[in-house]
Formats: sequence, structure tokens, C-alpha cells
Amino acid sequence: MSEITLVEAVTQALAYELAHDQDVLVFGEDVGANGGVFRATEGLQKRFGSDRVFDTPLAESMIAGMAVGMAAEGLKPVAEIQFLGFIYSAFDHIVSHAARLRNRTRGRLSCPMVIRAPYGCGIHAPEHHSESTEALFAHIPGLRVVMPSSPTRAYGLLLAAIRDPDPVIFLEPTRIYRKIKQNVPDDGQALPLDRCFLLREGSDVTLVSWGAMLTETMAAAHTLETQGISAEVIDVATLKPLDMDSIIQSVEKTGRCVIIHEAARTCGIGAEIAAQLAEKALTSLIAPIQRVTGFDTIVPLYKMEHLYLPSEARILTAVHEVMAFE
Amino acid sequence: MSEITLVEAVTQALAYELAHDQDVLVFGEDVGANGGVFRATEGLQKRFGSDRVFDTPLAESMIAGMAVGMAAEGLKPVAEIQFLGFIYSAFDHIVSHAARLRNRTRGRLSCPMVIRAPYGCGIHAPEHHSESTEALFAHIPGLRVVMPSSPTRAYGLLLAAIRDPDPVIFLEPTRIYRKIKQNVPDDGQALPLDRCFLLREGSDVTLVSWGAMLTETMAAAHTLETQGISAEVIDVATLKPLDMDSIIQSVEKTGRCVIIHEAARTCGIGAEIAAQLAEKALTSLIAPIQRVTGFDTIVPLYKMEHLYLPSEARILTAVHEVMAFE
Amino acid sequence: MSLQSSIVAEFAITYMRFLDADGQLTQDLPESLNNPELLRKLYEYMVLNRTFDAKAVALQRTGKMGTYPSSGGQEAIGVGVGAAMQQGDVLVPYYRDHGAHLVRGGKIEEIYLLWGGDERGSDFATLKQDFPVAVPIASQCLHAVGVAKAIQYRKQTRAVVTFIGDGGTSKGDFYEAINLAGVCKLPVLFVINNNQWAISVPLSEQTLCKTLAQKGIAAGVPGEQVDGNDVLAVYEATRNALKKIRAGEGPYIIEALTYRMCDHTTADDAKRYQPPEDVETYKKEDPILRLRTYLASQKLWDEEQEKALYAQVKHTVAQAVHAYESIPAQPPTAIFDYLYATLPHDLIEQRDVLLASLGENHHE
Amino acid sequence: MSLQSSIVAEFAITYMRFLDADGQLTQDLPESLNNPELLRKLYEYMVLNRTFDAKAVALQRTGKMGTYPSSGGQEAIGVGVGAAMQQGDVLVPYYRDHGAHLVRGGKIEEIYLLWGGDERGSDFATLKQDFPVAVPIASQCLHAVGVAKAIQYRKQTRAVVTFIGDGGTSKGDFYEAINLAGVCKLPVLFVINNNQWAISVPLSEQTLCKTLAQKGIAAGVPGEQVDGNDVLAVYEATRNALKKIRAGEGPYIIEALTYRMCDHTTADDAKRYQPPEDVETYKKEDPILRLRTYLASQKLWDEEQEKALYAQVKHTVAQAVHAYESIPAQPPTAIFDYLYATLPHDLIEQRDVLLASLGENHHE
Ligand SMILES: Cc1ncc(C[n+]2csc(CCOP(=O)(O)OP(=O)(O)O)c2C)c(N)n1
Ligand SMILES: Cc1ncc(C[n+]2csc(CCOP(=O)(O)OP(=O)(O)O)c2C)c(N)n1
Ligand SMILES: [Mg+2]
Ligand SMILES: [Mg+2]
Repeated sequence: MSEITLVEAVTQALAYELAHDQDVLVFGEDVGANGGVFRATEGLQKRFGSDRVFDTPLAESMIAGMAVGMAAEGLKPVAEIQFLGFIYSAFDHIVSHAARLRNRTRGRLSCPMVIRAPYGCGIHAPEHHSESTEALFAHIPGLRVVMPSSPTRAYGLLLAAIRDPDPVIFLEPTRIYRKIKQNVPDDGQALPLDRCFLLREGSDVTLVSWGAMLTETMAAAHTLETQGISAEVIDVATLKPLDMDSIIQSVEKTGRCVIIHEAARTCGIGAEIAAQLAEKALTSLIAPIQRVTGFDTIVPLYKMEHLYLPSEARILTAVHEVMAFE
Repeated sequence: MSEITLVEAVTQALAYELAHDQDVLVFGEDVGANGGVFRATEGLQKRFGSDRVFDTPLAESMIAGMAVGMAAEGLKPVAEIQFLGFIYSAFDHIVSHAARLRNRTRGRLSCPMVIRAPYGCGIHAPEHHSESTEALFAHIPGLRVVMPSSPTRAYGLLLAAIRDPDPVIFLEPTRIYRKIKQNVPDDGQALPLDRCFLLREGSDVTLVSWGAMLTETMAAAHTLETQGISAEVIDVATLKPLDMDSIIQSVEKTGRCVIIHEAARTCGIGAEIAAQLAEKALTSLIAPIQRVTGFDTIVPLYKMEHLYLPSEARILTAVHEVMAFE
Repeated sequence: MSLQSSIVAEFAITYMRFLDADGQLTQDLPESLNNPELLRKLYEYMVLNRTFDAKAVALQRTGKMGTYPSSGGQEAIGVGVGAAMQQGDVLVPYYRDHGAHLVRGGKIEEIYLLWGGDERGSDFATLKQDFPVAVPIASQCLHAVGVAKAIQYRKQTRAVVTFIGDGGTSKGDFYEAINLAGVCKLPVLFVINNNQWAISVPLSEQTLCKTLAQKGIAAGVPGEQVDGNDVLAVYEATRNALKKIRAGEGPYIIEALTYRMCDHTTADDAKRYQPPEDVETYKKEDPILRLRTYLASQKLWDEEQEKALYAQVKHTVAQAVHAYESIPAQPPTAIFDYLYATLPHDLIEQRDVLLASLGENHHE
Repeated sequence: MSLQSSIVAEFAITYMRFLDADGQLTQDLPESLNNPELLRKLYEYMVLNRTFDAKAVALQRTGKMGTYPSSGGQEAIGVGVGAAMQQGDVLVPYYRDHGAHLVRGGKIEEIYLLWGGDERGSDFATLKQDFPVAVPIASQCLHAVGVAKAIQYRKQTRAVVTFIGDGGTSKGDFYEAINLAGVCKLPVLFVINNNQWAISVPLSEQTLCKTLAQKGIAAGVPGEQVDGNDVLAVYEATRNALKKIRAGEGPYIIEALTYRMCDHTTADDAKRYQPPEDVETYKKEDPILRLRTYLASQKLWDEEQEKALYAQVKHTVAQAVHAYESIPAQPPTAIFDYLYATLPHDLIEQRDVLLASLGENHHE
């Protein structure tokens, strides 16, 4: 069995669900003949027909609002927003309707829909193609938010997202779309949508991250090992609902926590994790919690985006500070 | 001098700036002849003419996008979004343009605009009229976010917001629009946009809140006094940028912190404050930080909204827990 | 010198009515309306609409309901459209089409519940596929095209009907919806309630358009204007449109021209901005009076029927009020119970906080 | 029986051109175009546009620039519109109107800088009031109406010109903008570059509309369609529209019909979806060739001039590339320096983190 990239794992998951559930439809800008600007839907229109996989006019509010209507009628729309930076005009339908339809109608109507969007910087793209604003969605009751960090998890989590009876925001890390290859059996096995994944066991410090930043985080963990520091690494994967139990359990063991995310710092999901640790694991903390995050700045155009993105060096500095604290 | 309500203080500030700066324009849905659905712009069109104070067609994206264009040309638009729950279709222009125009053009163009929106529950209104989603804006680099809690601060902070050379989201608490009256001299004195206000000194616990929730928070502080607990109360007022120095200073003194906000809990601004305390004041904390917040639910329709809103009782419970911790 | 240009596209918008303000026919009725039973039904539901609506306003005034948007004076639109729909069709309303809900068999107390601040008002007992009221203006239009897309995908012959106000047609969602409906030839009818006001903003400050039906031209979607105080015109235009839509001819727009004779909602005071002359003029255009005059002229309605109808409607509304007032409160945990199909673990904790704050007797 | 309806509104959309694909006049030129200097200027800027554009693609291919949206083949639109604008007018572009920037006196290297991932590309040296490129589709239309509103408030006679693609006209912002422009009679011209593709989505899947100019009817805004490969038609339509706009007659829409002969951007491969026949057909419609043929036929242009022009343009572009490549990098702190007029205290801390992470020599 050949190995596939993260973006190919997305395609594989979409194809699996399209083949197994007639209610699944895939649509968005350029997802048809073109197979998506990142080729995430490559070949799907040819294989499943343009009734099931189709291009929409250029209108993000429409894409989300239409998905709400389809989902209420019992379909399982999987809509693509071409880049996360273009999701804001769809925000109203996500926040005001997708997240609320079940609650609004006391369960009479519901919204089993997925919105997929590529996110993150590092691909030398123009402005608005580099954002990582998952926290905006994590703040909204009624949504689920998922960010895979590997081909295996992209496949399993996307299957779970499509099958979930409620709306899921599924954010795909462009920076590692083609970076890692894994053997991902096309077995239709979903992964749980409410659990962290332990990527690496360790005893001195817990590194918590998600999505593309796990590349730098794992690299840092390896470097730390050579320095005699044993880092545990947690891939949060599903950001809403947040599996704090697993994080707390780890921090209770290590006593130290560094949270790494690409998003702007203020009110990022790192804040929520740190706050919950301060509430529920305060006495286990040997050192202050550290967050290594994107700055509270606009993501710079590509010549300077490396300055924005948390580097392995910045992670190491934070861990060293945490280890030195007394 | 007669006393005025918070909403009248808003009108007074708008009138002051309209009278003193020809570049200030006030617009939105129903702000003209009708004087706004909450009467915040009452009489302004009559006094300043419909060139300066005018109704717009019903289109929130347009209201925000037009404000960006006006501001770039050097005007100082003060746009009203009728309720915070209707701001989402304006979100794209706020996030993608207002917050970015100065940075995008290296300072050549800028966006000195204000978006005013009433927020919060407690007024028996229909769905979408009760939200408190300030954290969404606090996450966005390039914005300022302000929430006044009294007539005095509404006046001074709104003047500051209009005069600020960058975009400000100004959220007005409907629940206390007419609850408190204060003597607010119309002296054109702005308040600082980057500082907390100390509402009450205390030594045992720091209560941090903003906007309408300060009503319950101050009530709790009074009750606590009768119970022999001395609570310091901080009105954050400007949520972005966040004046953590004042909060940390207080917590270093009291050793305990309870944060109270109406917004949903996850990734609320309470999380950011708690996270920074866990980073910068960990060793001062005698007890875990507590957040008393709205639940991570849709704000219920009005028959049940009292269950959603943090009550004085819930604040007291949290303080008692914090005081009892050892 | 004038430049030579060739015409590459031409359009026209038409206006239709059957009954004028005095209840006189302006043209012969088509087959479909030569149906006394139907005409009486339209009349009865308009009266029910007005009566239940006045009661809603009264309930609000006496503190028994929250802010409520009246449909008083615009009954012809909701009732006329709803009556022309089939049971399996999907209604995707805004907040001023109560008549459509009623004539389709929806319960009155559902409307009271909703505006009484209770989510159960949107858990319709009978109209299982109809959408709840959309509060964010124009958003419903996109849900309607989504529903229509699902119906088209499943090759069903159901139709979708969505309503929007004149103010709502300024919002991007309306336009994105009609554009999608056009290009996909979706089975959806857009009904514009042009009551000439969006709260306090008059149509003349809303758009430069002469008609709102012409907005369809931007999407290649045909449409027409009808007299929105003439329930017969509204009914017939809807019936014709739905026939074409079911035949696969694609979407349609009906602009129903009327005037908002009531406050925007109970939280509003229209006297602050509506010119009293206008109100006087449009009083004479009342849709109920007009149809009654016509029915009486045709000997299809008399005093006795009128009395019986009002007695019956009063009874029906009283029953609905009773049903509304006697429904037990939702349990506190209801604020958590419908957020997701299954409550995530982090919310179980929060639900417990709520229960704890309510004291022992609320524990499960 | 057919219903009686009266016509309440009628509309027509016209199409205009002067030069056909073979460079032959289809009608006499108006006064304004009987101007050899102007015609040569239009030609020269189109050639500059094409040359600088090909260089941009080459820079991207060799890793010296990021993703870049070519305007190859659509030079008549940017150049024709830009040439008809006045200096004090405000250009609110999208990303495919480089020609307008150039002909208005904007610098080539600004465009290279922007697509080379450097914010300074939007800090125009000369066009101080023009907007930077809008990446979020259609959003620029609302900025344009905002600028126009400011101009109207200040009673100036400047005009605003904004561009949008065919795909962009499906988005709500476009519609909200033209609606506001209509109702406020704003001094703004909307130019639609209808190149018949939105990345891979053909116009037929974008809208059912026959023309895009007719979208204005939804806002009461007049408009027309012109041949977008005929720079004379584009220029003349713009000139006329701006004259009316300056006279206070309100907004206007010009749909310039063309075809996207290039990839959408350098990240795209149009061969995946564009039918090769189309590309062959439209090659013959080339705007530059067409004007050259006409100029030559009028003895307004010869081989020598052509050679000189290409030499000069090559030199200009080479200079711009040099300017682009030799500009020193921005200091790291630049990512903080333009966020606010004054850096808030919490960001000073973050800036220090950045500087610390870069090591000693970057400290201030
Ligand atoms: C997106 C949005 N913006 C603002 C509001 C507040 N609002 C409620 S009704 C209304 C006016 C609607 O006018 P129109 O569409 O003409 O409908 P009508 O009420 O006249 O039937 C406004 C501005 C809202 N509900 N949603
Ligand atoms: C709001 C938004 N959605 C999606 C995109 C991605 N995108 C960039 S260009 C484009 C197609 C635009 O087509 P059109 O408007 O016809 O302009 P053209 O590129 O053909 O000149 C898309 C979908 C974007 N930039 N903004
Ligand atoms: Mg209306
Ligand atoms: Mg195009």
C-alpha cells in the first residue's frame, strides 16, 4: 500500500464518504473540474458526477447558507471555503444558523454539515491566505472545530466530521499538505472527535499543539531529548469540544506546560487551555504556563512570515525557561 | 446639572464630536429620523442634518465596508450595527480591511472608524439580540475593543474611540442602557483607551469584569463585605489592548482572582486574563483562578435567559470557593 | 455625434391585480379563482390572521409576551401565498408571514410561544420541514436555496417558498440566493413583502429601484409585481409561479406591494416617522375589507356568516392563548439539551454548574 | 385565458465597440478619440502592461516573486479605464487592473513588491489616495462607495473607479455596493472585467444573466456592455460615464467583455479547464494587435516606432526589476510598526520577544 500526503488523505476520506453515503455532497469554488486549488477534490467530480461534486458561484455566504438549507433537509453537505481568510462573509451563517438550528427548533431540524478550509501560513501566498483563526469558531456554542496534523488523522477525523450529526469546521494545514506521507488504509475507520492524541510520552514538560505547528513542536521535542529534557507531546486535534482531561492528566504528571499555536496570541485557544489549567491543575504546576504563539499582528506578507510563525527556537526558549523556573 | 443614563451619555458624546469635528459622520439602520431603535442617536439628525447623520439601506457588510472607504479618505465614520448579533455579515470588512488597512499600506491609508453595537441579554428581545461576543474582536490584531459600564465611562470612552486614529469596536450594554444615572459633564474629556478602572479597593480577592456584568459584580462585592470578605473590583473597560498590568498588580495584592463575563466561556476574554495570570502571576496566586461566565450555549430565548446570565449567587459561590481554597 | 450601440438584452416588469381598493374586479377572474370555497377560505384565514395578531400585540402590552412583529394589514400576502402552496412544499419564512404558517395548518400557539421567548415555538407540531422564523434579515433566502438544492438533487417535485421584506432585498444574501437559484434553476419562489418601510427607513432611502421585482434581472430570474393587498392576485401569482417551478422552469420572484399599517414591532412607534397621510390612504386599501366587499357583492358572504366567523375565530384564538399560557416551563437543562445531538463532556460539567446554582431540587 | 398585467418598468442593455478583431472601425470615432497622441498612449501602455506582466510571471517562475495574477490579454480594460480617469480620482482596484495603475503613473516596482510578499508594494509613491489591491473578492466595491460617499459629503468633483471580475459579481458585496451607490447617487464607476472565468468556473456556472451590465438594474444603476478587447470602446465608455458622474448623475456600470487568455495566477493551470477552441478564438481578438493594425492603417504607427517602443519598455521594466530587487529588506519590527498609529503596551512586549528570538544584533 502506497503512502499518501495529508491533502490526498482528505481526498480519500471525501471519496470514501461519497461512495458510501448518497446524502454526501461536496461543493465550493473550483472543487469540480479543477479539483480544488490545492487538488483536495481531485477526480471526485469525474468519479461521482456533477450532481454530487460541484462548483458554486463565488459567494461564501451563499456556500454556508446553502449548506444549512441542505443539511436541514437531511443531506450531508461538505462545503469548501477556498481559504480560511475568505470565511468571514460566511461567518453569519455559521454562527447564526449552522450552530443554532438544532437548538432553535428543539431538535426538529439539525445541521449535519462540514465546512472545510485550508489554513495557515508558510506557502508564499498573497494576503488573507495565511490565517489561523480557529479560536473564532471555538468560541461559538454549537460548533465543532477540528484541525488534523497528519494524513492519518486527516482521514479519520474528516470521516468523523462528515458523519457527525452537527456542524463541524474542519481546518486543513496548507503548510503540511504535502510534507508528510503516511500509509493510510482506506478502511472507512473514523477517529474520535472529542479526544486528544498523545504523540510522544515524556516526563518533564507537556507540549500542547495542533495542526501544522506540530511539525515544529515535534522537532523541538526531539532536540529537547538530546538536551536531556523529556517532553510529552499532545495533538489536541479536536479543539471544540476540548479534551482537557487528557491535557490535565499530562500536566499533572510533568508539572510543566508549554502551549504552541500559530494563531494570534490574545484569546487564542492557548488562552483557554492555560485558563483551565490555572483553574483545575494549579497545584500541579511547578512553573508558569508558557504560550508560544503567533504575534498579535497581521500575518505578514511572505517575505516576513517566518518572523511571525513560532519557530522551533522560540519553543525551545520557552521550554528552557519553564525548566529553569523555581 | 441633571443626571443622564448610559444611552444618553452615548448620545451626548456623539453630539459633542459631531459639533466639534466636521469629519465625524454618524450612520446606520434607523439612526436618522427614528433616532436609533434604542434612541442612542435621538435628535442628532435634526440637529446636524442628514448629511452628517443618516440612515443606510439594510446591509451590514455595506455599513462596515463603506465606513472603511470613508475612513481611508480621512473622515471619521461612526457606524451603528443595530445589534451585535447582526454584525457577522460585517465581520469580513472589520477583520479583513478595517483592522488591516494601515498595516497593508505601511501607514499610507488608515481606518479611524468606530463601530457601535448594543450587546447583551436581559431585555426580553428575540433571538440574536442578546449576544456578547467581544472575544471575537479581541482576537483580531489591529482592532480596539471597548465596553463601557456606566454613563461616565460611556461618554469618555466613546469620545476617545471616535478620536482614536484606528478602528474601534464599541459595545454598549443594553441591559443597563437606562439602569444607572450619573452626572456626566459635557466637557469633551475623553478617557484613556488602554487602561482599566478600579471601581472598588479590596484586599482578599480581585473581581475582574466589564460592561453590564459589573452590576452583578459590584452587588456581589457589597454582599461579600457584609460577610467580611474584602473584594477589589476592576472594570476592564478596554478589552483590547488589555491592561494586564493593573490586573496583575491587584492579584499580586489579593492573591485571588475571579473573572466575570457574560460571554460564552470557551475562548472568552476571561480565558486570556486567566492565561496571563498563570504566566505572569502564578506565584502570587493563593487559589486557582475562577471564571464565572455565560455557558457555552446559545443564549436562550428570554424565558430562560436568567439561567444563562451569571448571577450574583454564582459570583458569590466562586468567591467563597476561592476563599476556602488551601 | 451619438455612438452606435446595439441592444443585447431587454426586460420588462409587470403589475397585476384583480380587486381594486373598493373590492371591484379589475379583470375577469381566472378559472382557479372561480371557486367560492377558496375565496371564503382566503377570507377566513385573513380574519384569523388579523385576530390572532391583535391578540399577540395585546399579550405583549400586558407583559405576557416579548417583542412581537405584527402582520396587521398585510394578511393578504402570507395567506395568499400559503394557500397556494402544497403540504409537502417547504416554507422558509421571515417574521411577518404568520398567515402562511396558519393557512398551512401551523398552530397559533407556536407563534405565541416563539415571541413569548420559548424555543418550543419553533418545534412545529405539523409542519415538520418548514423553517423557523429567520431573525437575521435575508439569511432565510440562502437556506431556501439550500433546501431547493436538496429537493432538486433528490428529483422531487416539491417547491420552496421564502419571504423577505423590502429592506431585506438590500442585503447581499438576497442577491446571492437569487443568483444561485437562477444558475441552478432551483425550485424556489421568492416573495417580497414590499410594505415600503424597513422599520423607519422608507423604500426611497433603501434603493433607487422602481420595482423590487426587477432585482431578479440581476440574476436572470423572472418576476412580477402584484397588488399585495389583493389576496386574489397574490394567490394567483403564487399558483402560477409554483406550477412553473414544479415543471422545472426554475425560480421566480413575486413582489407584493403593500404598506406597513402597524408599528414595525411592539417595540416600535411608527408615528415617529410614517406620514399620517400615507396611513390614511392605505387604510382604504385594506385587504380584508376589500375581499369582503367583493364576496358580498357576489352573494358569497353575508352578515350572518361574518358573525359566525368572528365568533369562531375568537374561540380559536382564545384556545391558542390558553394552550400558550398553560404549557409548563422547559426544564433548566433544556438550554444544554439541544445544542448537539449528544452533549460533549465539557458541557456536562457546565450543566452541573447550572444545576448546582439552582439548588438541590433541580438536580436530576 | 391570459391575465392582464400592465408594464411598470422596462430596461435594455446595449453593447458598444469601435474596433473589431481585425482592427477595422465598426463606426466613426468620436471627437475624443480623434486624437493620435491619445491612441498612441493607449497603445504604449498596453505594451508596457504586457511586458511588465510577462516579466512578473518570469520572476515568479524563477522563485523571485510569489503567486502572481497576470493581466495578459486584458490590457485594454485597465489601460482604457485608467487613461480616462483624472489624477484626483480614486482607483479602488482588484488584482487584475495593473494597466490602470501604470497609466495613472503608478510604479511598476510597487506591483512587483506586493506580489513579491512585501507590504511596501501598497505604499504608493505617487497615487496617494488609490486603494491597494483587494484580495477578498468584491470587498473593494464597498470601499469604493465609502470613498465616493466621502467625496460627495465634501462636495468635491472627484470620481471613484472600482474594478471587479465576473466571478466577483456573484458576491453580496458587489450588490450592496451598487445598491448604495444608486440610492445615494454616488460618484462611482463600477467596471466589470468579464473575462468569462473565475479561476476554473465558467460564466455559465456563475450566473444565468445574459449580460453582467444588467446587474445594475437591481440597483437602479444604468450600465452598458463594451468590447473589453477594444481599448477605444473601454476608454470612450469610461470617459462618458465619468463625465456624467462628475455632473452629479450618479453611478454607472461598464461591463468589459473579454476572455482570460492567461492562467488565473501563476499557481493555476488553465489547461485543466479552458477549452482550447476558446483560447484559439480569442487569440484573434488580442487588444494590442488590434489597435496596432488600426494605427498602422491610419499611418499613426510604423515598424520603427514599434521597435523603439519595445526597446524603451524593455528598459523601463528592467529598471523596475532592478528597483524591486535592490530594495533593502524591511526591519523585523515592521510587522508591529504599522498595526496601530501608536503601538499598544501589550505589543511592545511581543515585539521584544521577536527581537530576543533574533539575537542580540537585532536589538534596538
Ligand atoms: C441582519 C439584520 N440586520 C438588522 C436587523 C434588525 N431589523 C429587524 S427588522 C428590520 C427591518 C426589516 O425591514 P423589511 O425587510 O422591509 O421587513 P419588514 O419588517 O418591513 O416586514 C431590521 C433592520 C435584523 N433583524 N437583521
Ligand atoms: C472572498 C474570496 N473568495 C475566494 C477568493 C479566491 N479567489 C481568488 S480569485 C478568484 C476568482 C475570481 O474570479 P473573477 O472575479 O472572475 O476575477 P478574475 O480572476 O477572473 O479576473 C477566487 C475564487 C478570494 N480571493 N476572495
Ligand atoms: Mg418592509
Ligand atoms: Mg473572471
